[in-house]
Amino acid sequence: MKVRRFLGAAALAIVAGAAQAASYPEPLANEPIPNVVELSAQYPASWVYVHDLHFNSLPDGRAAIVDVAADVRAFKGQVPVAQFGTLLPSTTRPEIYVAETFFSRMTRGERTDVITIWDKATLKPKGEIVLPGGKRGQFVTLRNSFQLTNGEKWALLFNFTPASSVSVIDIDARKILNEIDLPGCSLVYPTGPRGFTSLCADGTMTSIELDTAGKVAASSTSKPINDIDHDPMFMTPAMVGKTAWFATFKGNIHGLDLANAKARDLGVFQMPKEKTAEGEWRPGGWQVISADAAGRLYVLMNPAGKEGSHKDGGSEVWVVDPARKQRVARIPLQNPAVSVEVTAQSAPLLVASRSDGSLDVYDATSGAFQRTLAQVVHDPMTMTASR
Amino acid sequence: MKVRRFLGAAALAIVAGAAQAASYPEPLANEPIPNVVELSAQYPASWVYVHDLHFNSLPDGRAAIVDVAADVRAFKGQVPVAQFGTLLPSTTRPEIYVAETFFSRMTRGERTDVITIWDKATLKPKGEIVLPGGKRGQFVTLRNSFQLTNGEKWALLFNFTPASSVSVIDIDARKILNEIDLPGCSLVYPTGPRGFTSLCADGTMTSIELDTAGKVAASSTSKPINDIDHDPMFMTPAMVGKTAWFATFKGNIHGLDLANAKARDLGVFQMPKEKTAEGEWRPGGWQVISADAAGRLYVLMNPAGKEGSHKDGGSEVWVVDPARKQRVARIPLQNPAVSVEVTAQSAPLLVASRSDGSLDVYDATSGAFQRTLAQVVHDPMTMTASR
Amino acid sequence: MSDMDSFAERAVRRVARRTSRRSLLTLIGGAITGAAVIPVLPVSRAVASTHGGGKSGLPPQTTGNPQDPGDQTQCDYWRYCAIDGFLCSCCGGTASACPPGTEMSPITWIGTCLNPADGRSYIISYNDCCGKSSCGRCLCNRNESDRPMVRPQSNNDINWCLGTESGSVYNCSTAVILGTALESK
Amino acid sequence: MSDMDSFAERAVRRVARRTSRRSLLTLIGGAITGAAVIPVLPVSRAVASTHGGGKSGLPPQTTGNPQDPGDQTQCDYWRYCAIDGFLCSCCGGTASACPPGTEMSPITWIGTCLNPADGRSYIISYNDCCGKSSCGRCLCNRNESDRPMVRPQSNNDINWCLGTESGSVYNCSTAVILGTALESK
Repeated sequence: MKVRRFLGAAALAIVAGAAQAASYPEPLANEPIPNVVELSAQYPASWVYVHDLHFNSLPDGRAAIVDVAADVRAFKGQVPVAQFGTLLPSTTRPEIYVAETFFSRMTRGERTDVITIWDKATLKPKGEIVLPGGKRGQFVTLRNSFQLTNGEKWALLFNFTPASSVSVIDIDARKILNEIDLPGCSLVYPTGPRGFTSLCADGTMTSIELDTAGKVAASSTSKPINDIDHDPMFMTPAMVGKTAWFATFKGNIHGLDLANAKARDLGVFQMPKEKTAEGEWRPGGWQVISADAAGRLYVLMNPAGKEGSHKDGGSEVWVVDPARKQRVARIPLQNPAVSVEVTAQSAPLLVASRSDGSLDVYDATSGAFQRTLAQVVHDPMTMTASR
Repeated sequence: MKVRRFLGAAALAIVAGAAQAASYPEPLANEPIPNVVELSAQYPASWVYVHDLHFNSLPDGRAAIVDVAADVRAFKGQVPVAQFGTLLPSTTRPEIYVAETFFSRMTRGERTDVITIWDKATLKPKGEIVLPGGKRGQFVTLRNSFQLTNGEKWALLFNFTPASSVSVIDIDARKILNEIDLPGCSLVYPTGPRGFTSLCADGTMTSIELDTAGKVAASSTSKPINDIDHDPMFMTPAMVGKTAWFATFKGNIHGLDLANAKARDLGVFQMPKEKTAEGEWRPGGWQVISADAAGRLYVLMNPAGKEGSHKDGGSEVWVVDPARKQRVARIPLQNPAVSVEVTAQSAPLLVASRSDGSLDVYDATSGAFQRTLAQVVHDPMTMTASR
Repeated sequence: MSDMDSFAERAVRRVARRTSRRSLLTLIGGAITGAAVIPVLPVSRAVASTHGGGKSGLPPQTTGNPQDPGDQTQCDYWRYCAIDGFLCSCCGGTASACPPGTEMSPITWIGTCLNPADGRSYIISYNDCCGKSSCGRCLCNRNESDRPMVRPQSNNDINWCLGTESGSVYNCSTAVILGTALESK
Repeated sequence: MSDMDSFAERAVRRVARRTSRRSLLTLIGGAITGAAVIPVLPVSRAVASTHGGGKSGLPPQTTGNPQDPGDQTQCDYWRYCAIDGFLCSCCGGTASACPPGTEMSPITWIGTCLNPADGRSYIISYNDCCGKSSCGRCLCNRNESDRPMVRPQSNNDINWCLGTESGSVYNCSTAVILGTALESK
């Protein structure tokens, strides 16, 4: 630190001869070095994690933490999320978990998969859990590749090599408890107090109940519930309590009750079918459905819906009440959106991410546009509101 | 490879029933997998290495190899150049050397500096030389941080911690021969058959002659030649044989004769001083000077020159004959440019890199605009023509 | 490689048990549909108006074969009906070859695209090129017959570099002709 | 740290031997000139019209202190007269503080900028924030009194993260007031 003292001394010597402006008799105060911002350990409900796939440098993905209720200083900080990684905030601890992959020579060399544990207040790493075997699934971010169970003491990580499996990881003990092969099934949807459901290529779902050691206590496979050929479910549901609401390609809403050890199919209801000049209104985008604390669903809709349009983004958000199985509002967006997320505030905010990395924020209740947060990230595929 | 056979068999089964279009009785032929392009081991003189600093992901820098004489398929391939790295093509071997830095967790963790050796034909790594101590200098790319000497058998690498030193590396033996402390001096300008010159913060230059083991055989320091306060030399010279021609901030051309063990100052001559409404014509950009095989110099010029304008890019290239100490042509550019490079062809091409990563290519002799190669990289600071 | 074999074999056996041959082909090739060129708001990997589906800004690269028409640097080239990523044609490769120094992934997703010149539908294999970082040119995303991650072999969001020796870093995507499909519209 | 000490001490001793005190201050602070706000074609780290020197597109962040006027998210803020990089004000930090989770470099380059409100020239230390990758917002490059790599302590092209414990990955740049300069125009 001698250097700093050296510079400080030099600066002091100079101060003596400085010209004084009449209106400001004293110069601005010197500022301390170093100086690093810290955050609160508990994030407000208006904060959202915006994952940046960073397509121009996939190894260098990251997430921005953003206060979508703020006009000024909305950008709070960044957490690295490397190489098709997945970010998972704890709701009970001041920690963020990131499942990610590194190479010894960045783009080549030895592969290391890890779960990195970040401190919410300092945004510094607290530890990591190395995952052997180079199995972690890599694809455009889906939140349900990495989830929590067992009162958030365990993490569930989806592997794809292309053989499918799920790793059960004890976060406290920093160790892998089990790896469960799940041929033909994908992703993890936490189910019951300790377990998960996966969706399978034949349209069924498999629920796995775990024992206290992380071993499989029971498993069951449903009859086909997902018409993958004709009307597949988008992979990321909106969660209302323990109920997962999925949108389908053609605009149906499909509920799964995940409260108990075995997932229960709640069946499908239709959103309004509306033809347009270019096709019909269908869900479109990456993360196309979210829910507010009152249980209303928000679905990103594309007016040119047809086969192949499911990732084309949307220009309206349809608000749906799943209890009444009815659309209750339409929110026209200021700009086409990639993904949507709704905050858990009592007066919820609807966040629509744009392909240029900006976020448009709306009052979710009235649909009124509130603000744009410019170029928060590069490629905002996935958003996760603080809870 | 069973998978491929499986897919192939399936495809063959399908062929039988395919609809046949009358005008094309045979379908397009199946194509082989895998299939990877290779390059020639000796690159044509119209190929240019375009270094991409990649400001949005500095750890993930790279270089594009581009045929600036080609309208179609101009982009030949990419070589990684990580974390403020420097690329150095051999002119005598089918190899490219890259001095770069990695971290065990990409943006953090253990640091490893290496020289990676790339094969020009396959663009695959042939080997690497690990550089201990975490000393490699990191800054916006300057070619003269990494150079060859001793008939291209040795590399010279500039270290900055901020203590300055130069490592002498035997490429064949893949080992470091020596590290020479050079307090207050920067970069390496190969000098004589086996040695180099560095430019120093007090305006002098120091020449180091190496013995056959890479040890310092002789060193000498000049009187001040570089007026750093009032008219500093840009760090990257144009090379004409063993003569280095530097542009200065205020538009002088300064020659150094590096043919013998001790650098010899050739003195300064002025380019025309021309005032403009916004200031005066001065060199501006990052790599502002280049030379053709006939020894003409090409200097990127900014019409709004003043203190602080030296990285603002340029809108004209002035062609200077250093033998006659005269400007012989002005080439107005189609677009503002960051850096310029001239190919070693007998009919040389002038390449001007744009801030959007595109390259504009001109006939260097006539100044006629030839083509734009769109968005070759993100941040094209440094270019190196094949030789 | 045994993992990949068992993946493919398992997928086939699993599905063959309960589907007709027509459905099997659908599973392999994705839904067999003609591939009209549709201007889209491209999302996913191809995030955006600025990228996927936009004009590449490059001069046309054609095969010279009238039976294989179109510009291989543009997202609307017929073979790209289910591609997701940077076009290797813009990155030092071709529509069916990887750029120098990369490794072509041995397995990947496949689509079925209609060739407008000969009226045939072709099975196209979208092999990723791997081992160097994102090419950065000609990002393109089209999703004819793409299905979600639940059906990996029909999903273009996966980083298919997982099957390579050089690691899973993604550079660009090719569109290789594997054969013609059973039907065309 | 001993390297840094000796760097600074050596630089001072070396120069002190042959320069006046005025020149020494010039060496430390760069040329002492007023810092007019000049629209530029920004180059270097701040590559471009799309980046450095352009409008950030963010709402104004002011200190509220009339003696420290201007918008800290804009490249033309008075303290940024010799900055090169992403503005920490846009990245979770402030004009003089690093974003959470980064480490402020202990040594760096310094410039001298004119405060238009009080007419004083201030010595500004452009400490880099390190240990996370490029912030990506509000790229800005201004080069008042910047000198080439030959004089490192006046050069803003160097990755000054070299002095940190968390490694040399660059995130953003601050502009910290170290004191007032001897003279102002």
